[in-house]
Amino acid sequence: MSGPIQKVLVANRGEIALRVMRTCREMGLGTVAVFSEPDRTALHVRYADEAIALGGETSAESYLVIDKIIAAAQKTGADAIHPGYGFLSENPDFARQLETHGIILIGPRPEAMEAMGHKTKARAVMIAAGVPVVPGSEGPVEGPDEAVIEAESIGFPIMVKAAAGGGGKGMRRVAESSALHAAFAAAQSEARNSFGDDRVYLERFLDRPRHIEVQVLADTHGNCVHLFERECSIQRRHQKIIEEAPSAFVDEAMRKAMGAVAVQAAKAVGYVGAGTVEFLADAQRNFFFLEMNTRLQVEHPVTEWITGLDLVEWQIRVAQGEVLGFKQEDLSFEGHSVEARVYAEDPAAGFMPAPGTIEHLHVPSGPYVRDDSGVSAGSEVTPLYDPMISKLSVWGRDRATAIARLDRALAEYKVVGLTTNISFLRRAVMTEEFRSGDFDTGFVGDVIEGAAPVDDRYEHLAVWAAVADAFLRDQKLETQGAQRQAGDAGVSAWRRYALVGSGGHS
Amino acid sequence: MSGPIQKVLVANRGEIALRVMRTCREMGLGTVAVFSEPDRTALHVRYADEAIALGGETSAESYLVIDKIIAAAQKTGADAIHPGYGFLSENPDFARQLETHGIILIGPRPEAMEAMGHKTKARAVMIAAGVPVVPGSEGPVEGPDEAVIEAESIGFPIMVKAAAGGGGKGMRRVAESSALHAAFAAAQSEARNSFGDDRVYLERFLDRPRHIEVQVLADTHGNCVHLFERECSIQRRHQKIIEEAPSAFVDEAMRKAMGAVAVQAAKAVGYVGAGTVEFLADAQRNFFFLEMNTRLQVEHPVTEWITGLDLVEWQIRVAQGEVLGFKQEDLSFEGHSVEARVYAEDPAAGFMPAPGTIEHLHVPSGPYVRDDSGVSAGSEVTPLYDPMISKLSVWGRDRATAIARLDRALAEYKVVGLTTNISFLRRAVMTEEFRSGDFDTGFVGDVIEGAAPVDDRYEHLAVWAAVADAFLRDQKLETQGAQRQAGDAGVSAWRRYALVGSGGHS
Amino acid sequence: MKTYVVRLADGETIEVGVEAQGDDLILTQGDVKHRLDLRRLPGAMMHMLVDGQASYDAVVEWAGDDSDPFDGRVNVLVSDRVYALDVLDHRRVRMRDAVGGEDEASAGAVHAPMPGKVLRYLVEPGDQVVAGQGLVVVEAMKMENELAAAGDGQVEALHAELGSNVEKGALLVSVMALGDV
Amino acid sequence: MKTYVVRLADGETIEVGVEAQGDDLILTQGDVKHRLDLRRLPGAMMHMLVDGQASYDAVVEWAGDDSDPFDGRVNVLVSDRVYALDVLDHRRVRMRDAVGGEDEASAGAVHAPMPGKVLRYLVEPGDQVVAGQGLVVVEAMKMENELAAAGDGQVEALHAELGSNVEKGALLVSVMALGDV
Repeated sequence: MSGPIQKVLVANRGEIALRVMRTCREMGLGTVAVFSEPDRTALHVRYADEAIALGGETSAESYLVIDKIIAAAQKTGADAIHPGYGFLSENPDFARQLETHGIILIGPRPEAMEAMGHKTKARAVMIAAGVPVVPGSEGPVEGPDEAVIEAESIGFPIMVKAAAGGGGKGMRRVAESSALHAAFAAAQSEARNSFGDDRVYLERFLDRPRHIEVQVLADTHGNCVHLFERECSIQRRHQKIIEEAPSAFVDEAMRKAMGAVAVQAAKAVGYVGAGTVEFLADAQRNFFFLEMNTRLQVEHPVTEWITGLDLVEWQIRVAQGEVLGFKQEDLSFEGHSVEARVYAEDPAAGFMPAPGTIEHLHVPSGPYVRDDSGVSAGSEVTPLYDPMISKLSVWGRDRATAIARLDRALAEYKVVGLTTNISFLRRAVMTEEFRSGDFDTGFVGDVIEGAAPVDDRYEHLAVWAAVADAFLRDQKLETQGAQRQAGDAGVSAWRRYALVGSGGHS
Repeated sequence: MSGPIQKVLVANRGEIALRVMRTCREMGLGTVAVFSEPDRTALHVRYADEAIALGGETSAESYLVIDKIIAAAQKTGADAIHPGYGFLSENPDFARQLETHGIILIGPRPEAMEAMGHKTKARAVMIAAGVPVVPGSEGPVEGPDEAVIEAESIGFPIMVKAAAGGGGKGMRRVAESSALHAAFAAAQSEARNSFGDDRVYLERFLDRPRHIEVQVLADTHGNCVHLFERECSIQRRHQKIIEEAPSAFVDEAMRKAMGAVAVQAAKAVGYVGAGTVEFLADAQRNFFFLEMNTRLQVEHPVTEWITGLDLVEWQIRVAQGEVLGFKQEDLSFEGHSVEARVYAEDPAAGFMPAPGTIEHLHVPSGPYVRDDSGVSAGSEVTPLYDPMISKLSVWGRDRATAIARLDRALAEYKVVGLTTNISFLRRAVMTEEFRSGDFDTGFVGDVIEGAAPVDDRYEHLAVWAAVADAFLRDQKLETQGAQRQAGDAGVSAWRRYALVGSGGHS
Repeated sequence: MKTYVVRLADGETIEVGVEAQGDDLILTQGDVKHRLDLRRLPGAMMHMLVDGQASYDAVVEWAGDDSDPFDGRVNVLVSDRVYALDVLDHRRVRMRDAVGGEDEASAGAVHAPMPGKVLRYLVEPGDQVVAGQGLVVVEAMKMENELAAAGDGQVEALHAELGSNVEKGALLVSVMALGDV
Repeated sequence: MKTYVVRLADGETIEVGVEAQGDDLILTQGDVKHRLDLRRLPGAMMHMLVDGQASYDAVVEWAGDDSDPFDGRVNVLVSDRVYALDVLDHRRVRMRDAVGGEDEASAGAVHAPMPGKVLRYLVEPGDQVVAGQGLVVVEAMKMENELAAAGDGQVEALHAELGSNVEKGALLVSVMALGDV
């Protein structure tokens, strides 16, 4: 494959870095990884042709340092940078500096990032473009008192949201005026810590809405298409854990309407590349613009499964000035795809991250199963970065087939050494609520509340395994003496989460 | 999913046993594995809900013993048996005995197996049905003298083939009469050893033909469709190693013609279930019936990739009397799929099997990549069974994309502990010959002859790695003394193939 | 035959007898016997064939304090679920009971699962708490993590200073199990 | 600095000097130096970062006879290729040369790669053979496997009886490398 881009530096880590490099390899492009000190032997470092040390431990000391990333690109002669998601992917300054250094950013123009990055600005632009938005304050609200007035005109319950925000940070639900002052302060402080900008605004709180998003793809020649929707209502901590395409809730009319609005939103900011327009939908199928993510989405595989496209390939092609190879009318989708995010976390402890070392890993495979892992046996999941282990996605000719396949694949997953949410994911997928397709953003709460009772079918086997192991262990001790015992101590990587009181219930 | 079948016993091992059980899980069916002594901890045993020991080491003592298989089904209450491929999958006696025991065989009726199992009988049936066959002797040839007369009428070069044969056993190419006596005797003895039947027949030898096969699917209600062709010309030791669908050589007219003939052949023997009609094609796109495999084919994933069907699911549905859910006109294919078979073998030593223990295994993944492994880290590849480690298949919107993806995926494969053909497969995929699509059954020979020169790009890195390791090892020895050395000795699993003189060139 | 006492997560206890028979183990639970063919596999996995028929993968990880002979805590992974058990042989159980089971007392201790900052306590010493009740909130990975009580009991003490940065494993709250109150 | 002598598959030899510098190794080949940051990973894998830039996975497996101090045979996997090398430090090489490199003599020995049956020999003692030339055919896995000579030389002896069943590793044919003829 020709084109100006010859070598791509991926300014990210984990599964998304691998995802991007895989397509680069297929396109015959060189790959450059960057890494923090803890990531020296991480999978993305091993996968790349070249790897440059950024130094530092935290993201702030490594993956977020623009100068270090640019220096790495210059040292290796990378002519393009793919930012993945998170980190610098939606940072306009980064985009500008790459421009001044003559490095191609595989992503939208900085102006589009700015327009969409600031929630209240984005709302203004969308309103101007005639895109429906959630009723709320015109812009940032000065103080708690003004907030009360605004809130009463919007109507309770309302959400206090960070103006510069995203990712569920700096958000508070408020039921009545009396609680507004406290929530306002809390949201402000969280916003300051997360975005260095403590401005907040108000939005009407939609009760248990659906979270549905539309994938868009635009080139530099004015062409823009949508690649249908993704259903992302199943979230915990305001983060998605199960996504699917198409949505069981969206009918053809709604699909057409949302797609058109999404393209309209993208065009309103002169968008280029792959982006996602997120909507909230109520039970009456009214949908409101929530935000636009100006980068590749974690859950993009479900869209790839049903369209047969490689979104990273098109990001790169568009970035090197190619024209989209298809018009809206050429696009269609086939079958159904569902993705589940496997996290190192403890659902029984409020989905608290459960870092640790992966001692043994067996990933699912077989027909129509795709595993995007960022780790392998021996990898450490550190508290420094996102605790996602893998994205497991499947395809089926219909939704029921895809769900059965996902459950089969989840059952094949074996992660030894730390706590994961795999058991929770299987419970969720098993619920009648999920299988019926009739659910909303309140789903995870319901599952926790026991809509899906924990299955104790295997408890007696656990007892037998433990007793048998104890017996063999004691036999060994008798023969080999205490010296061996020290050896056994080393094994117990699970002490990590055993320390957590609630670990016992995981 | 309902239906008479509730629990399936898989009378096989390795990747195909897993493949079948995966679909059973998705259909909500119980799974039963059977295993020989060496397979006690094999992946298929661990995957199944239940596992029954057959005892014995060799296939003849275990997977081929009909009584043991039936006893296992009765003990576990399995109401159906899937034979996979090989072993008992094309054995009419097995099919009959299952009938008498009221166990459903997921496969064709015994009469169809018999008609197709015996090569000369099959030729007769096909000729009667008006299916084109390779010119050759009417039936088995009495002796070498009769063979010479027959051969001269057919025309040299000819092939001497086992009448009961298959899988490339008992085959000899003969260029002239003088060589016929020896070849005849050799083919007879090999036929006797392999099939317990020393009858042989003659066929014209087609010079470097293409090997193209058509997948058929038939129900018990008289419906029979074809699922397009697979290109299987890339073989070594008369066994396929790279397959693809569709074939780059087959045009729409030839596809229609072959498909119709394949359905005609299946109907001629009242075929039920999934089967494959194999053809030889010459450069002028003439095609001749070669044989019909009355079972699931190793390379079925490439057909699943381009059609979106689950062939095992349809085998099971048809076996429980369901009607095919589609007619020929409903079927179409999308994009292109290529499969490469990863073997524990040494291409540099004539593709000789290289058994051993898999110490470390990292399988490829990511977009449109499917890995069907029958092993995991710690698995032993024994000389007792087929040395295939995995089937790696990919899909792409076109052939070039699929090939680039296959190469990317092959590069991700890491198998430590034994010799594999991965390096050879990558060389093969890289050849201009393969990429152009213009190749035939002589392909592997050409690659060996150096059409694809061995790439020594990394030799200096191998040198550095070895020297660095030696240095660190010597350092350790100096500090820890000779006692450690014994430990190191244990590591060297590669001595296995290092013993083979030619291992050095692998 | 050696007998083990297993305490399940819900507190119920089961007695299981074990004896070797050839390469297999015979497990006795009440008057029911099961034959277990157990094979160890790489990566801490093991495979169990029960009564020559039922097939299960399992992982057994001893999670207890090795310096404490009475701490039989073990986590067992079967299918996709982790079961937290407490397994001790008969002799040790009797000894532990004699000593007066200080093991339970520590069962309610809540430690920091990762480096983080103590944002706020949700209880005070002396409070009665129930299993699953939030005790303390720690900020880590830019998220607020609420740590819950393992079982019912009474809050003994709050150990880390409010707002302080704590190391992984630091003791935050100790809870006296009800049995010992 | 310690110097190693590496013999490549084609017989060519290279000298490489090694010295530790901090956590890295400095490799000297001729007048070129390279910095190697080598990390060991699970599953016998290692990762090499060369000159702080080029990234490679590798597996090094010592394939020699441990009882023979002069046998430096090693197989190295880089990318998808296995390179068969012979690595000895300077001192050992000098000693080996002194002894008269009996190592080469055995380099041509062909052993059974797996249990099987000796179907036929393709050479006789005294025959001159070239690298890659077939020496003996063994039947295993229902297939006829032709075992080839590792290097040029002269057939010394045929060790296994024709038609006999041989164990894995059994010596079948010994070839005297040309250098020693």
